[in-house]
Amino acid sequence: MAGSSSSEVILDSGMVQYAPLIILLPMLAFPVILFLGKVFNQNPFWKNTLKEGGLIALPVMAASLIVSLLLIKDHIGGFSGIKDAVNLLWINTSVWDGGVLKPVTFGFGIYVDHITVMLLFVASFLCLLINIFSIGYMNTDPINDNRNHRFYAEFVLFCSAMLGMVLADSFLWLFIFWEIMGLCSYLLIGFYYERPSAAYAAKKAFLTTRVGDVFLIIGLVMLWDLFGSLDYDVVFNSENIAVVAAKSSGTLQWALGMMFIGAVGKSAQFPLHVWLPDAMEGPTPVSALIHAATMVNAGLYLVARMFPFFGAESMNGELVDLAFIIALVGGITAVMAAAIAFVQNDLKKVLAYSTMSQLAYIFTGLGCALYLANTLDWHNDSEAHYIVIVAFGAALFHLFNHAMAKGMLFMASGSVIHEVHHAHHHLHHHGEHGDDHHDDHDDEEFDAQSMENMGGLASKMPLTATAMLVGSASIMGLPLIGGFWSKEGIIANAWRVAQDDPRFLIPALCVLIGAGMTGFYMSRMWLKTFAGKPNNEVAAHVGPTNTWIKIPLFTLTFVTLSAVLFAGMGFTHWAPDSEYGFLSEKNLFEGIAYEMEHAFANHDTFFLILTYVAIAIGAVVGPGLAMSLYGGNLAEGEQTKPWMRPVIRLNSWVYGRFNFDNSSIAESGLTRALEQRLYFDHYYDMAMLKIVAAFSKKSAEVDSLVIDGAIKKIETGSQSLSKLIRSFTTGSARDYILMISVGTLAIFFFLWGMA
Amino acid sequence: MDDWISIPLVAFPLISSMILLGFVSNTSEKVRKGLVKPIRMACLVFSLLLLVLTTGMFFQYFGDVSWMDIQFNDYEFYATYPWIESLGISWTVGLDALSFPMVWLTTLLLPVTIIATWNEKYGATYFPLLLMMGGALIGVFVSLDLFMFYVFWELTLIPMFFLILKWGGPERKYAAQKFFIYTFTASVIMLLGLITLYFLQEPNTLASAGTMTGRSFSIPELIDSARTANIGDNWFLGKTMQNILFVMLMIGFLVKLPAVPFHTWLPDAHVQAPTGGSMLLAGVMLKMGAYGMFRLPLSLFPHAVYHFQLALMIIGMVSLVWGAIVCLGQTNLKKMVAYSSVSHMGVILIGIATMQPMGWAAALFMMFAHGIISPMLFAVCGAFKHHYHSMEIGAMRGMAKHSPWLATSMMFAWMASLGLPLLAGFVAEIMMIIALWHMISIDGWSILWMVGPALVLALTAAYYLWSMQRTIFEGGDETQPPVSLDGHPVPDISDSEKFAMIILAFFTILFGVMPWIALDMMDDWTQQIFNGLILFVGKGGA
Amino acid sequence: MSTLNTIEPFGEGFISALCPELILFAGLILLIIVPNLGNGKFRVPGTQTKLYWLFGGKRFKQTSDPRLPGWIAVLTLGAAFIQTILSFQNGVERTAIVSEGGTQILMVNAFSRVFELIFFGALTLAAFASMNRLDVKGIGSKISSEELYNNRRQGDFYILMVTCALGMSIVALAQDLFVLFIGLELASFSTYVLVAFFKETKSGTEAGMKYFIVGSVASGVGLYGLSMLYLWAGSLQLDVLASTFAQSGSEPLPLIAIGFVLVGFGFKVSAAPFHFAAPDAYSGSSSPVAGVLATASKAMGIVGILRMLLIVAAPESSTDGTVWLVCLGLLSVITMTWGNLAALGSTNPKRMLAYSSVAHAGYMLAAITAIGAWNWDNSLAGNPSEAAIVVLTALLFHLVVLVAFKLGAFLVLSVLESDGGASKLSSLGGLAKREPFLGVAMFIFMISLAGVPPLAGFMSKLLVIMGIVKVAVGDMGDAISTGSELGLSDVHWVWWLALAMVINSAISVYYYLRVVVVMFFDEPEEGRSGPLPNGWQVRFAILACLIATVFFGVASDKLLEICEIAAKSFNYNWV
Amino acid sequence: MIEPSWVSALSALLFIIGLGGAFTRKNAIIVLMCIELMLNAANMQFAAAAVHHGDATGWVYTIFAIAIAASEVAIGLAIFLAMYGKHESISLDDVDVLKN
Repeated sequence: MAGSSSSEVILDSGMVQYAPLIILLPMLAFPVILFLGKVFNQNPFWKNTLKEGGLIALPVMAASLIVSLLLIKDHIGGFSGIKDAVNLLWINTSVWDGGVLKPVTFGFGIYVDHITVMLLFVASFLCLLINIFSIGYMNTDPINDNRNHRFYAEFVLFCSAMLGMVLADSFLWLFIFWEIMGLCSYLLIGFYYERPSAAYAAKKAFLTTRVGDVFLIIGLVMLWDLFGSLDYDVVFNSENIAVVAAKSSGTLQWALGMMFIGAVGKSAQFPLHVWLPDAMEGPTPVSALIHAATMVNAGLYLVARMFPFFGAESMNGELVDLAFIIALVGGITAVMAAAIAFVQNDLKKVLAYSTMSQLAYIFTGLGCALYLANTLDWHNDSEAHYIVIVAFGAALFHLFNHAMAKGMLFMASGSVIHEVHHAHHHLHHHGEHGDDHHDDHDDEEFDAQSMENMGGLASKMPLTATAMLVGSASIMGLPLIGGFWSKEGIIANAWRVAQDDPRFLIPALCVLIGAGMTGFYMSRMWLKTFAGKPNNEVAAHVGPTNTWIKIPLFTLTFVTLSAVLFAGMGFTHWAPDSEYGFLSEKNLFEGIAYEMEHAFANHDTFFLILTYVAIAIGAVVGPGLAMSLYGGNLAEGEQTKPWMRPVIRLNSWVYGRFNFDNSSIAESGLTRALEQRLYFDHYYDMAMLKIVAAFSKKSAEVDSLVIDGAIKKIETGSQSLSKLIRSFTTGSARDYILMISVGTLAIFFFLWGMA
Repeated sequence: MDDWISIPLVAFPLISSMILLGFVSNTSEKVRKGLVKPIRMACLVFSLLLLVLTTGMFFQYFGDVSWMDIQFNDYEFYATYPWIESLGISWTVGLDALSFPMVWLTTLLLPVTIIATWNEKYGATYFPLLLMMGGALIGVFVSLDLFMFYVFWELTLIPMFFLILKWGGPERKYAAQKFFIYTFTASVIMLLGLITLYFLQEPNTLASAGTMTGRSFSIPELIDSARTANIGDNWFLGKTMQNILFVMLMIGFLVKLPAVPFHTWLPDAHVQAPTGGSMLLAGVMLKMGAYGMFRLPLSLFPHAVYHFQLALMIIGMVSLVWGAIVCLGQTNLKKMVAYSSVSHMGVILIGIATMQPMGWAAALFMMFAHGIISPMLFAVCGAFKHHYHSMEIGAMRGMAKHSPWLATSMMFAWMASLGLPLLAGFVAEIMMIIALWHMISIDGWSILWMVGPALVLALTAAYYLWSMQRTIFEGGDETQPPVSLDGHPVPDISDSEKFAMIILAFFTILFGVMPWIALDMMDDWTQQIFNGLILFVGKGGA
Repeated sequence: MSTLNTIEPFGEGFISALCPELILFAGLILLIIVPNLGNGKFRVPGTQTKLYWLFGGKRFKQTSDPRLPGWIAVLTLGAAFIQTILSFQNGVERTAIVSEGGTQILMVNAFSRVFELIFFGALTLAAFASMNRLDVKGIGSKISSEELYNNRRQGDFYILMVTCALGMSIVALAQDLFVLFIGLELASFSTYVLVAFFKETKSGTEAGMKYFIVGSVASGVGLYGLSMLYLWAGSLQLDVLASTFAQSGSEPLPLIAIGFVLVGFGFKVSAAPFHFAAPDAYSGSSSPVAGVLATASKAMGIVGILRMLLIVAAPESSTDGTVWLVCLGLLSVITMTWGNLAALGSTNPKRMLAYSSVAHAGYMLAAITAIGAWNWDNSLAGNPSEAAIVVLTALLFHLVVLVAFKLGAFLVLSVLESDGGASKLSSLGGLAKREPFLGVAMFIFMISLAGVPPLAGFMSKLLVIMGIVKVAVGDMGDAISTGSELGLSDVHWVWWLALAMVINSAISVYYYLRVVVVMFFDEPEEGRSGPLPNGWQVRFAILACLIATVFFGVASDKLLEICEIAAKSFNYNWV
Repeated sequence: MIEPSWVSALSALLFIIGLGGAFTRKNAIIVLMCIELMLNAANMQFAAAAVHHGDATGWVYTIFAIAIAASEVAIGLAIFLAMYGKHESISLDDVDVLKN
């Protein structure tokens, strides 16, 4: 029952008791918006003033952001985990273990520590921003008139699930919210349900992640069986871990491995990555929020949650293989996704693959961090301690940077697509030059998301272009900008690990190469979209975007740019550990200097070289190649903002100087394979249709023909038997008498025999 | 002793429905037409009264009961009257944490079913039949006398037989007879088992023993003697007899459940049955099988349960997996849902086979949750049939555009049935899986037993999503309404249907978010039975 | 157990003891005389004086009313029935009619009373219903010779009904096998004629012929068996035979004799393979008569078998299992399976019912077999006579309630017959629409025959199964509770008869349900959609059957007690 | 002096002849005669047994049995007449309207 409190308050907090509000507010907004939307659909007040629920969702998200910030502030004070005092006993039952009944309970509570805080901030902050963005985006799009209430309802449900997953105090509830997020993702991808592609994509997304979830469930169950509970404060307790380690550390590794597969599915890593690109069928805000900024981080969050297992002394060296697998999966995905991103022409698809690749970076980083935590004796050795913390922090910090940057990028791309679409709409339906000869068929053909239809937009929509530029820079890891700090950290740690475990050379190489590839495809995207001449008259008529969209773009640009400050504030040191907490002993400038020194003047020569190599690859080689192939100068008379001029100019110079014909590569089989996404989807679909569907058809036949057929056979058999038996009643009295005589004789002989 | 069960819960619906039926059947066609509305309303009111009564029982308005700490084999609202003394048959009723949720569920589903099929052109005899069905079902759950139990057990067949036969689909005759004969055959074998059990009791030791036979049909006394006998190394009726009787009883229950390979009556019955019939059939009637298992074999024959644990597990697994696979191959919406019921019943069997309190609680909760969810599934199917005259998956596209309510209900029901967290089904499934794994690890079973549930978790999602993709999604800008509508505009579901859906959805969410409402008493019961009965066996096991 | 009090024929107490039979006899006389009352004169020989003797001549209008015989018969039978019921009020005492030599001829006790109940009840209902089946037309108006003829023979029909009842009750009472045989023949002859009564139809005469000729062969075999018994024992007194059998029962002669006698009774209960004439007879005769054959006549045969096997070849004379045990067991399984399988496919409702009554015969034989198992194991069997009483109670109960639903079903068919034939399943089509009462009644009868609770048919089947299981299980419960490990292999094999029985009743559901389906959901045959011919008598009879079917299903306690008393009074060596 | 056992042997013979004849012969009348043979076999047995046991009841049985046989014949012939009226045949094989 509710209310029986099992208070394991590590540090009491004023705010934490309000933490449930963060989850509850949006969750309650969900039915409200849905209901009002169904009732007041097309009502002008609802439509224009309330933005079909957008303005109901907005204050709710704002409120949960505020509460989260207060909670974070509370937490920043004391460097340790907080557990909600109130623990709701959800299920209580018992298992039977060796002849006695042991009670088993699954409760719900709030658990806050550094990882929580990080994700909490990312989630609530981006939820709010993207909510603002979608008001500008969704409500001005004619295609989804009168059904935005569905969007907002599912949106807030998603937000509440995401925040719930972050705040939950047990793996069970993590999973519960995890699944609800999956549902929302499914619903939102299928928002344009009438599009077959959208319906297909939604199903694909749900099923692919479901495959992962199955393993996650199994992993959780195994974990439960080891610890007898799924609450964090039980499973993270070092004594319990020690007990388990003594009993069966191998099982624990299996359990964690299973859970990791779940993470792979959710974060779209190889080989369960196929759903993410298709998920771009959903509206852009959805792609921005769910499939770039928050939900896909759930997998990372799950892996990050495993830190205590790896970090426990008792498990020392036990979980190396799992750490390697994590890193390996990350490495492979990083390169693969980046490679596929090379050939994508769909703006959002490029971003999708880049998301995949960046998440892979974080996985690699986590894998290395976990390896270090698992091998080094970091509880006692302060040097080792430092290494572990930084490695782990780097991964989390990249999560932060990537979420911000990618959210921004998606929104920016969204605004671009929005405007291009508008321009096309404007041009072809109320077009002043009335050549309507291609009106009808044009609608189907024109793809507002294709970069082929863009180009030279830097002058048309400067703010968007800037945001795009900054975001790309952050992803590419241009020095001093956003992702740079964390990415360097990840690469460095990958190599650090590779030094004492050669297996890690693979992921290490992957991330190093990946840096260059990132540089290439991100710049390619930016250049094809904003630089060069407009590719068609649609692109030539694109106008600036509206305010609802500008606000979040601006905010995020600022956040991304100021990453250096965050770095200085010691974000790279975050870990579930007290003394390396937020704003630890150093002040801001010391922090920045410290970070600088580590990024650019690493005392260890190897890492010094490595850093510069990485920078060279990621910030020079990749972009350079892109510039030589794409973009060029703007159309005559087009002017853009001063801070973008050097980029354009450099680009046009390189383009003019080093441009070469890459058609031979473009024709190559590899390219075609990449365009086919390396045939993964193809073969998965084949498997689904040819094997599963066919087999199920067969079994349905078997069920009706064999199992049910047996019953029918009995029926018909008895009918014919009845016919046979009744044929003895010939109708002639003689035969009846004969039968009597036969019976008599039978009895006669039988009794004779008896006597 | 205030008897809140015999008259209000059992006799009232049965008799009132019979009166209504007799009244209707003696009127001319013309009069009968006019009677439809009042009789419909009367049935609704009666069923609502039942619901009020049971809900009041839960909130302890009637009698002083507490559902939480009922001792094992101890019953609330217990009432007994002599019936046929010479055979030791008595009218004994009572409720415990095992039967009460099912009774409440029945009384909930009755009005919901009536509301959901409010506008069907079914004539005046349909709703009384539903009422009679409900009365018979309640009778099964409350009866604490083997004879009485069997009487009601068979009595449920008759209204369902007529429901299918009168308002069913084109194959209704075949389906109805198959349903009747198939389940009847199984239950007569069960009857023989019961009688053998009856005569294997020691004579003249029981209070309510028959004057002629010296034995008693009373279930509580039976369980008592079983519990007292199952101590140490000697067993109630001895190992061999336990196994034999266990098998004979289980045949009846497994067919009712139904478990593969005895399941083929179910798809026929469901596909042919009218919506209301399907809702009650899937919602409560299938649970009779599970209920019977808990009430008799599992409570009486601990040794046999251990002896056949593997067999139960295998049957459960096969039902689970086979049902899911076959679902994926179906093109008829209702048939798919029917097979999904088979699959979910497999969950119940597995839960039982884990021999864990948690597994049993999971099974009990699954009975309950599936009892709320599956009627919604069938209500959706019924809506498809009622409005589109077609249940062919793929015969239509993009229905969400025309009938958002139907699409929403379908989405909800489907998601609930595939075990989405915070909806009722999930609790049972996760508990079942945990219990299964626990058993695997402590009893040293093969991990491969995990493959089935894991596979099904994915398969279930697959067939549900696939069917939704091909019915309510897709279709492009001009959707494809089913040809069976031949050009008429696609309607959305009627208000009564909406209402029914909302009620069911509400309870699905309620018991998904706050499972303890029902789960606590079930869990209490399972602990009781394990303490009271099984733990004596704990020593040896099979 | 009540003490035996013996009565000389026509001694005091004779009237009260044989009251029902005497009533029947009186009714018989009335039936013969009353229609012939007229202004007939009698010339005194040698003189011209003529005296009215009210016999013959021009019949009086009132007395020659063709409706009269029916009523007389119904009242007679009903009076006998009621008298029998009343005799239960003040505890049935055990009265024997003895000859001068002190040899018992007839025995009146609870057992015979119960059977009289069955016979009189069945025949009352049948006669009552026949008033519509063979109805009187065109009183007063000018009527065709056809109708005239039909009215003329009313008397014959009901006379035969009454004689049939008389013969049957003699069978129930007889303590001497030959007396029993005479009663049997009296009843049989009546039934032969009744079956052939509609001799203007092909099927009627054919049915009569077959039933007669096959029946006579059977009774011939039976009589020969009797003669062998007499040759062996020197008497046909039941007690003498029993005692002789106890000493030298294992000789071939008595066994074979018993076997032959069984053939004679086997035909009456229509046990396979002696049942072949039954379906033809049922389908050829008028439904009420068929109903009588299926219930009363069958019960009569059962009496014979019980006397033969449980008194003469008494099980207690043999330690474990009687000699005829296996034989009868086989016979019962064959019978029930044959009946059900044959009924499965037959599309003529009357034949279907006939086969189903064959199946019921199988069930009863199974019950008797169980008694034969007697004291099959000294340690496990428990008290055999106790078990035997349970089984016998079940058997009697079955026979009683069988009258309710089996005859009821036939009566419903008889309504359809007077509507124009009931020889095809389709002729039941739409019955529920045409007359809901008949539809519901038939539905109840059908599921009662199928053994669906909570109806009398279920109770009877349940009881029979319980009896068999009780015999088979015995006191195993005690043995087990004292720690011995027992399984099905230790249970006596008659348990498997119970299994065969439940499986058979499951099979039987199929064809009973088919009738229901046709009645409720098929359209009537063309030209038969109109209302059914009215006639309150038959409907009243059906209603009576319906009430009995439901009542004995839900409140069988009283009847069970009666049957138990009867069962106890069957064989006084059982305690 | 004739041994009773001979008589019963003869009666057994008669019985077998009767039974055999009953299901071999088509003509209803002849079948009826065969039935009479069986009954008479029984009568003979009764008589013989009466002698053997020196018990008068045997004779009584015989007389009763003869009476029964007589009435049986009467009924039989009546039925055959009616049958002949309808079926124009008294051959048991021709009369098979009712079957299965």
